[in-house]
Amino acid sequence: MVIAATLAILVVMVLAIIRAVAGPSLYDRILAVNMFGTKTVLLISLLGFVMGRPEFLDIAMVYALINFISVIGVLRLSDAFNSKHNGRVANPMKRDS
Amino acid sequence: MVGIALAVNQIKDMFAVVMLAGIYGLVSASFFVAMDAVDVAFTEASVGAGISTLLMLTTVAMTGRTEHEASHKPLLALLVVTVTGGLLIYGTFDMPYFGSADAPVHNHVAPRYIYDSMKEIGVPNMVTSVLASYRGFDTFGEVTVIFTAGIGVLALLSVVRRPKNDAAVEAINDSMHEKHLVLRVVIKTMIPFILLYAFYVQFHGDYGPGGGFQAGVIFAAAIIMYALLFGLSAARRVITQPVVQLLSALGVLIYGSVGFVSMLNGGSFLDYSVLSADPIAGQHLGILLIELGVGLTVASVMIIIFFSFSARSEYQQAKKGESL
Amino acid sequence: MTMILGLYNYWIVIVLMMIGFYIIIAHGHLIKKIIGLNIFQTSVFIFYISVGKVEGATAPIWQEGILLYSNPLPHVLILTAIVVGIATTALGLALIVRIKEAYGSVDEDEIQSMDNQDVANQEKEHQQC
Amino acid sequence: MEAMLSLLSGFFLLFGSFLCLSGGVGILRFPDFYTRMHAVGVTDTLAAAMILIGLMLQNPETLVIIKLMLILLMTLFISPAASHALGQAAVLNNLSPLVDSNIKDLDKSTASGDKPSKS
Repeated sequence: MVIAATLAILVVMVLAIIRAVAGPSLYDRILAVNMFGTKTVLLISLLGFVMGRPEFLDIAMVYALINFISVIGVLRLSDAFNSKHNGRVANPMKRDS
Repeated sequence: MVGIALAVNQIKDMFAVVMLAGIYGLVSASFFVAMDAVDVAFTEASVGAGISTLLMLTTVAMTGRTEHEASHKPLLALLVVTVTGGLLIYGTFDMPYFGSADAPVHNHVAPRYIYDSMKEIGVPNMVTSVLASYRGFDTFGEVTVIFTAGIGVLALLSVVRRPKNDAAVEAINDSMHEKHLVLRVVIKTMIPFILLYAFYVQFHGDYGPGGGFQAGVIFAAAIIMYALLFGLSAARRVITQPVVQLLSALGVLIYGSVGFVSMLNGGSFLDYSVLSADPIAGQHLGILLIELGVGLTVASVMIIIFFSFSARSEYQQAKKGESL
Repeated sequence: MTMILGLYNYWIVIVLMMIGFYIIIAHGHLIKKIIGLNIFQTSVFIFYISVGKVEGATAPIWQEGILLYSNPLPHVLILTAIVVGIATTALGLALIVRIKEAYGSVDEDEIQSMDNQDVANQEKEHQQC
Repeated sequence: MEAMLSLLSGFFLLFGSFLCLSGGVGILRFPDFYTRMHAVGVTDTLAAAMILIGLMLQNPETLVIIKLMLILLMTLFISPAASHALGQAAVLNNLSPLVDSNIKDLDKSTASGDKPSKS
């Protein structure tokens, strides 16, 4: 059963990669990367059980954290992008209100 | 993985390329888990997928997104690559088969590491014992390299004169303030646990996967997360620049002085057995101290690198704001 | 057939390495070069780790009752190499940022042509003197 | 008891993988960003929870169960927060949702009011 779940997650990871490669907008890619990260967390915990040494869940935990951090970083920097290109007008208005 | 690498080759939008590089790091880390290299996967998870993606994104944000069409035909490059690859594949025919236990790599020093380290060092995680004790001198070199890289980044990117006009920067910070209220609350509650977890990784490295390198990166990641959401100046108030610089040097100093103390006690450089009356207790003490030094250096160098990158980008934006 | 099954890990490594190599030499964009360098680097990591793997063994963390472990030595080497790799990558990226500030471009060809122009200008001034 | 536990864990694992798969198909086949996000955001958290609970039922060791619970807790925290931030960033940066020609005939305000609630 564990192996079946591992296979399913591998398939989903491939799908996420396809979306990340194809994704037309930036946010599609971020979404795919985020999903890929969650699936990696699951995959690693499953792999620990498949290999019979489930003590290594620490790695999965680090993954969950790092994935979150990178998503936040990407969001913040994409904000920086957009404000550089078109946000010069939008941001001061927001501060006035 | 090959597919991702090919896609990286083809896509022109740098942002997408960097995202794909992040996924690439994730895939390779899962591969390391499948290959039994849990410590390596740990490191790759925290470094390859997190920090390097962030740094690259910062750089891309500073340098622009698009790539120009190559001006010359890449035929020559393709030829070189094919020839080299062909030669390398020809070379693999003499290599031992994958997973075979009698390959030459497994016959020289590895059996001693595997079977005697429990008696000699008393640490269940062989990777830690090899890293910190058998090959301690090597690791000392690596830590020094990291320290030097931190100095290099600082020298290249440090901002001497801080321009007064920070309007553009503050606008972004303000917009983050308004937009990501949920994120801020969630992260505020999570940061203490992440720091605690970093300490767990640091001191549990003897018994499970983990150690100074990984703990340092996780600690730095927590600080970086804070800096991302609350602005660089807020993070600078938590950990000031001189403190990080001091800590990064202190880590290397701790490492080196452990070596010297063991020399003064009559052993050779970095021979921890003489640190205490009982050799195994001495090894334990030595490994603990050394991992502490490594963790300090790695964490503070990562923070230095990130701080200087984002300070530089703020500086650039502020300068642009002045010139406009 | 046994040869294919026995050696495929090296071939994957070589393909990855060559892709990284190709990105380094064929692309002008400096950040892309760094990413190519990273791919190259990862292929070397994979090579080491797959060499250290022993069939039927588990991770090298001592536990009661397990006798067969994978080789811990490559793990140690690669572990430090990854952290050093990120440090050097950061240094490279810092250089790129400075190049962008100095030249206004991160494309190798453009930088080259600017340099050539500078040299030509200097020579002209030299002749005029 | 033993058989019961393994049966239960098998059920959880299968359900989790099914959810994962449907999320994967969703991210690949749906037409625009917001629907994709709907597919992923809804299935992701539950799938992770299901698989982790399934694993918890597999192993009686306390430390492993505690670690799994920690991961589960973190996923429950992180995953919705990340999707929220992502969706909000997309809306604020004027990524317009794809509106089907059939929906266009309806009242505009209901169509635009529906979209954000999905994320």
